[in-house]
Amino acid sequence: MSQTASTSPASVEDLLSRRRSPAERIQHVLHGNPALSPLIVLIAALIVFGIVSEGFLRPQALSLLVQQMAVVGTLAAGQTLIILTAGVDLSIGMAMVLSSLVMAKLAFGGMPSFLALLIGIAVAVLTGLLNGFLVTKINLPPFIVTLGTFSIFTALSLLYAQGQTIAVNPNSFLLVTGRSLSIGSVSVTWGVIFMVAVFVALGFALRNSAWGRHLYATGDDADAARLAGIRTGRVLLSAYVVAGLCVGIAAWIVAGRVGGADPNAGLNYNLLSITAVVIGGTSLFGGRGSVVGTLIGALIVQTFNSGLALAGVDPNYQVLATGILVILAVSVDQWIRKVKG
Amino acid sequence: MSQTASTSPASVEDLLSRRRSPAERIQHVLHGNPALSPLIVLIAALIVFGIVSEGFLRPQALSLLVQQMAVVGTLAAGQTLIILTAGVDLSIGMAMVLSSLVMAKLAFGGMPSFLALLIGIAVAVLTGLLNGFLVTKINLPPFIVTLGTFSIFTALSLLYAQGQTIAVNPNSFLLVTGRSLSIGSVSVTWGVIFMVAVFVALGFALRNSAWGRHLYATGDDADAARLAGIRTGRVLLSAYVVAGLCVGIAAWIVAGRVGGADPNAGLNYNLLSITAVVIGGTSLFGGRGSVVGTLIGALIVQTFNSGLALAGVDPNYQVLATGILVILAVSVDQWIRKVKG
Amino acid sequence: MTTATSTDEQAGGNTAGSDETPVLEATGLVKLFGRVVGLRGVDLRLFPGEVLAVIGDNGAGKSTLIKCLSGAMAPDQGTIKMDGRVVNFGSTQDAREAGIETVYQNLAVAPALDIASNLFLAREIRRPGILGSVFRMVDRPAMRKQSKAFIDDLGITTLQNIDQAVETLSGGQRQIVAVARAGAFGSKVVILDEPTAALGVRETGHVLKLVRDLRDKGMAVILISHNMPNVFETADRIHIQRLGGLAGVITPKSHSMEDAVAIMTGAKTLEPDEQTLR
Amino acid sequence: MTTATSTDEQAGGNTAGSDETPVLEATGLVKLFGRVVGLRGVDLRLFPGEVLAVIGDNGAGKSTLIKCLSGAMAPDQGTIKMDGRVVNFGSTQDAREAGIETVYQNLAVAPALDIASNLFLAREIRRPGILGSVFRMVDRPAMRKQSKAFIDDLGITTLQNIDQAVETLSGGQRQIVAVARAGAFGSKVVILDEPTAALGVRETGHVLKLVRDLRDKGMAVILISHNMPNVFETADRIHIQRLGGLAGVITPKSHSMEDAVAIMTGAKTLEPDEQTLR
Amino acid sequence: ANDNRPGVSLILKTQTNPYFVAMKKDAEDEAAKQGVRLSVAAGTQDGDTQNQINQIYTAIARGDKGILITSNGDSINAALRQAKAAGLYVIALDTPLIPPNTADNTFATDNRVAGQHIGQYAAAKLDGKPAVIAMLDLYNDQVVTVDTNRDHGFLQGMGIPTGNQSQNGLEPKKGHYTGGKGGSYQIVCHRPTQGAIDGGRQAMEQCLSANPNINVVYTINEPAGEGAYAALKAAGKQKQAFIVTIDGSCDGINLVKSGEFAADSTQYPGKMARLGVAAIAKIARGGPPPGKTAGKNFYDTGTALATNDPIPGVKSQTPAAAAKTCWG
Ligand SMILES: Nc1ncnc2c1ncn2[C@@H]1O[C@H](COP(=O)(O)OP(=O)(O)OP(=O)(O)O)[C@@H](O)[C@H]1O
Ligand SMILES: Nc1ncnc2c1ncn2[C@@H]1O[C@H](COP(=O)(O)OP(=O)(O)OP(=O)(O)O)[C@@H](O)[C@H]1O
Ligand SMILES: [Mg+2]
Ligand SMILES: [Mg+2]
Repeated sequence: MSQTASTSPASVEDLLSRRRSPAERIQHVLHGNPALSPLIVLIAALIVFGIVSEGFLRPQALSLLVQQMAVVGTLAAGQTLIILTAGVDLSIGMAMVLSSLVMAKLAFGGMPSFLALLIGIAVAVLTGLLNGFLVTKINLPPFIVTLGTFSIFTALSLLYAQGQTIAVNPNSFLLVTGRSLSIGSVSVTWGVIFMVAVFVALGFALRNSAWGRHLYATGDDADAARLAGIRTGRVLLSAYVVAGLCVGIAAWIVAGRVGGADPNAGLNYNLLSITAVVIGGTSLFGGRGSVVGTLIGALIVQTFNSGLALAGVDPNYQVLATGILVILAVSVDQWIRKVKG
Repeated sequence: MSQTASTSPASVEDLLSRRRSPAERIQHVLHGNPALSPLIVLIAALIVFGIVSEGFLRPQALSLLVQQMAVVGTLAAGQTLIILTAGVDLSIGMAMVLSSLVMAKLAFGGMPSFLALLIGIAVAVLTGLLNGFLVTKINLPPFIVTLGTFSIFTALSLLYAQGQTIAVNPNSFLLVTGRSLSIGSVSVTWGVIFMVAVFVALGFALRNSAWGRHLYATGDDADAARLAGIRTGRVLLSAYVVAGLCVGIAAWIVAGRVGGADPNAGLNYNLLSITAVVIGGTSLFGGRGSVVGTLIGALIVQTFNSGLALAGVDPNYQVLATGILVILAVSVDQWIRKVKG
Repeated sequence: MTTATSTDEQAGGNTAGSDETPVLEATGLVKLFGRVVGLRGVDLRLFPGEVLAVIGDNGAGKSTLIKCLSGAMAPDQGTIKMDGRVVNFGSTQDAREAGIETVYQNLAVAPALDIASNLFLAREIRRPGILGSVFRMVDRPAMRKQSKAFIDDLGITTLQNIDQAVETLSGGQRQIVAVARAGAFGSKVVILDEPTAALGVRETGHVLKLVRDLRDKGMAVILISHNMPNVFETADRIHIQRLGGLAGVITPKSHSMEDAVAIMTGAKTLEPDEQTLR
Repeated sequence: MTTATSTDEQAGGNTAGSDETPVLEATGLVKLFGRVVGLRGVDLRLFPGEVLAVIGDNGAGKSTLIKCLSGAMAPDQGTIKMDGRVVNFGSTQDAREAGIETVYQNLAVAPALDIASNLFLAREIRRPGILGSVFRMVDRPAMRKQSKAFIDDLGITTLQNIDQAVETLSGGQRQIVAVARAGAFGSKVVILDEPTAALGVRETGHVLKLVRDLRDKGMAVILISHNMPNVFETADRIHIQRLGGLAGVITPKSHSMEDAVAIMTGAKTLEPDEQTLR
Repeated sequence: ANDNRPGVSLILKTQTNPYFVAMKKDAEDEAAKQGVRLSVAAGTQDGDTQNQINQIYTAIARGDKGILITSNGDSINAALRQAKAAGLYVIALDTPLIPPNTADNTFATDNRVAGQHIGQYAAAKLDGKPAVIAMLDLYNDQVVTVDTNRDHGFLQGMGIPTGNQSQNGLEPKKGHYTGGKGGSYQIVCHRPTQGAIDGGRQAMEQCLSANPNINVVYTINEPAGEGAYAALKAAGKQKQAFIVTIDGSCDGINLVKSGEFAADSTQYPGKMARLGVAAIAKIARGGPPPGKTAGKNFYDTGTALATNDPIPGVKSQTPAAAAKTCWG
């Protein structure tokens, strides 16, 4: 008995020190940064599509890919906040459409672009405020609230735009998000830069500010957070308002992409933004996840989409492939997490 | 001190016995049956629409209303099972389409209707099995799994149907769900009867069988349920399979409604079925809720829909009104629950 | 304030109490859960610089009582006064701002957050300088260091990694995190609901020492515990709950442990003049 | 099997142990959580008809140990034998089917379900006749009645409504529900992780009586507790954990409470021949 | 609630598409003129047949005299037959039903013909050069008849075999087109656009990544075309490739004038709606049912090709002429 007691600790130390092989060191890093495991999926996807279609990894193609995900990415950043609080925002795409319509229509009507932009963003923040108010003050489930406001924002968009697309003067400041900036050989649009800025700001705030801690705690266990002295109502409301701000920025980016506004733009963005967040490893039950993960998730979704298009897959099989790939991506992610356990 | 100690118990007994006024008795009943509080919302909606449009409460109109909700209702019954396990099924509408296409195409191709029906239902059960397998064995989040299978089922439907809607011989047994049965002055379709049967069977099983208890426990706290000795994987899988069965029955009902099968029939049902479940008071976090609530939830959704259409509201305002009504319905529900506290 | 004084008063009996205003005073608290009676008209008085133990059988209403006092529940009837003024706590935050810090029996911690984040939840330390004031960055290293100190003070020596998520801690370690919070931030009143239930012998000793230290700093402490030796060793007065009601208030000097258990279980009833309400 | 026997053997020392095969035997269990050491090679032997107490500081690895024994965790190293045969429990259900019934420290109950449903979870009683066999209806009234009896047996008298959801119970009431499950359904080995932590004096007495009753029926019981008097009153042998390792096995006869605490905290180390491994 | 005017139901595909908004507006004007009570309803998105079925039943329950419907799919047929049995006069607008006699009459653009126009134009404009084609369709996850009819019409106009009749993307990817002077063609991609600008832009960007030499772009509608133009312009290829599209809205005709679209097949939704409302109003007052276009089993409201760059041999309108009747 004392035998075991004296030999075993050594074997534990063995076990602990054996955990130092390069592979295990990678595992250790992965363990500390759960967002990195979707990253592996992303890299794998890039490599596979790069092999399948030669043009895929050219800087120009990649820069297009990033431009295409700027809208979904920005929305998904806001969606991450909501999902971290154990909520979900089904209205986010339509809120963006409403906001971009307001921007475009005001600018079209002759208002200075800058003012039109500000009012449009204010509308987006208001949509967030409405969702947040209904969730925190009336105490309704976010799913229902945003399902309801989805209809409301849709109707308002239709009534406001009368079903028309709105084209803004191409030189308007509103469309700056569509203009490019050359950095070396790649050109990046301002829209992409804004998206990156949103991720940096949110990532910083979630990690380093008290507000971020409170958001995680509220999503993790709202009752516990409340008992610990967090004004959970206020934290929730702030999450919706900041998400509204992201929506406003996404609306600006979409305006730059379409040269104005289009009431049809929002349909897919609700589900796409949620998909990006979930593939990025954020739990739908709240409290666990990060915006870095979301960024990677959005990139994965866009990579699949563009990669399949580039590979020239028959449109009927593309849908099939997308479904299979989404499941595979998350399976691999799950497997990486389990291995590193 | 002893003063208070002797008078207070009396006042407690007072408080307890005062709780006997008719209003409070209603509250007591509501407390015991949480599904009843959406019922109040439903009744209020029926009354309001009955006043607004004269025809609304005629037996014929009501019987139409119930026929229209038969498909959503049956799907929502299956969805309830999934949501009770803290999951969600985004693929349910497309699974139904796939199953109904199989039924219709086989019957169209000359197979005896009964056999075609059985194979179609088997396909639906297989879709549930696939979802359940991915959720329980590969341990993926249901949201992602069903998002993926949504695409897969969509693609399979498109490939299988070759983009055609399929019209079955109107006398086929497959379309019996669309045929009516006169009970007194109202006529009820077999589809409605099947839907009611699904609700009765599931309601009974959830309340009275060990399986039902295990399902609730698993959704409530899967870890605790596992530690208590429930094979949670098996329970989860069974929930998906039974939901698949509901999907098969819904496919049969939809076949009766459209006289065959339509690859686009599933578009709204994913979200609609979830909406019915949530409005019916089942928690998206699992473990709390009932199929009775879902039935009422589905009726509420359909009442809003038909009521607004019958009142001849402009479609733009219909969308707006639907959004507002959904939020109002759940607010009132919330309020009733709070009052009865 | 000392036990001596309260024994003096005990002689004088329950009638008037001391001239001192209680820091916390509840009168006639009633709480019903449907037809289940949580509290049936309970009075409680807590004076600055004393440890008031609350004991009672399981389900006697101890937790319900302190939830009403700390704003986590609203009583159906009865009034709560702080420093003589009637207060109505709408939330635990209100109570906390009034100076009441509480550790609940079901440990209000955020499972996915690490120890330091939990300890400083809602009370984060900011970085010095512009990073803190403008960018509102929290000072993780400082919080981590202070957390380690708190935990060490409370005698937990087995904690191997201060960055562990609270959900991975052992039962006792988790409890210490919650207690350390209250100990570090309590200002006027500290309420502890069975703080030593999951603790080992030594750790329990440390927590009881913390309780006495808080009292010596002039705070008032409410301590719920099922451990009679601990209660009798630490408390100045003992409030006994029975079946949702108040069975009486005694002191370790005036009654024995056996008496306390007998009153708790109803084997013995307390005469009015036996009580020590102060 | 009686305490007398084990004292006899203690004299003989730790070397060989009895001829009897242990019902449960663990050798060299190691469990790591990342770089946190949960268990560093722990041995444990449990014989039929004995109560083995496991004590140790907070975070000493007690809960981790019994989680490995009951299939809730897989050890990184080491073997577990039941009745002399090596077993590999993939899940708690496997362990339960082998006859090990466990009450975990964090109480595995389904919060939204009522008491009877929780007590009979995964062991529901069916209705007699066709309703049960064909329609698979559970017999709620019977389960409710038996639940009431179990709870009453364990001395909880304050329970006002047997249909309460478990999440609305008081801390102690909830613990009793979990303990009652194990008591009612244990077959060979019953493991209790701090079953009396939240319990009152009387309720604790009832649970300890349950433990002795189970032993007297020939079952083996592992009891984790921080309450030394309870441990010394109830246990046949005492397994002391320290910093994830085994510090030694003693009996209430061979050592005093002070000794036990000293060994637990490392103030004293146990010589090999002082141990009582049986 | 006491409204004795005859009821007319207008059931649209969706209301997010300006095309149907135009239809609705003209129907409302006409209803006011004719003194009928118009109830407008719509599916939630293209292909949403289930909601349309509900709306048909609602029209029956409301006791309307007739239904004007822009069908989202054949599965509404069973419901429409019930409506006819209940005495309602059913007119299909814009989209013919299959079989067409499911409706009492049909007022429609022939989408296939509209597609053929721009296909013929594209082939002629290529003037024998090899065609590198991007096909920007509506959906890839549902089947909608406009989508396939226009796509296949365009290919037929170009002189390319279409393969499967009811699904897009099954034609041979390389080969010889026979329209115009004829030449070799290559189909680079079929991408869904959702009929939206951003969808069109994403699709075009992806097609360009796959093959930067695209010179012919088919788009399902004008918003998708606008998106495609934005992508071409960003890539500096707006001169290399031309866009053909279908819609003929007043905004779209302006884009034809400015050269953004090379050609645009026009449609007349307003005309369809006005004719439909007037027909039912007439029937409700005891008048005769409307007739059909000679030689067709529906009433063809016509389509014309608008272009700023007319090519001999392809009949076309100038933008100025087209603007006079845009969506009338
Ligand atoms: N939310 C609730 N709904 C219904 N009954 C409740 C609720 N909360 C508490 N109770 C009941 O009120 C009574 C008092 O509970 P309380 O938690 O105050 O007991 P306690 O004295 O703290 O017991 P313990 O020592 O076990 O923690 C118990 O009978 C309990 O079942
Ligand atoms: N999932 C986990 N991840 C990381 N560390 C863990 C995990 N579970 C346990 N630990 C650590 O392992 C050690 C042993 O924990 P264990 O729960 O076994 O202690 P215990 O002896 O039961 O303590 P207590 O008396 O407080 O319940 C502790 O330091 C704990 O923090
Ligand atoms: Mg308590
Ligand atoms: Mg433990």
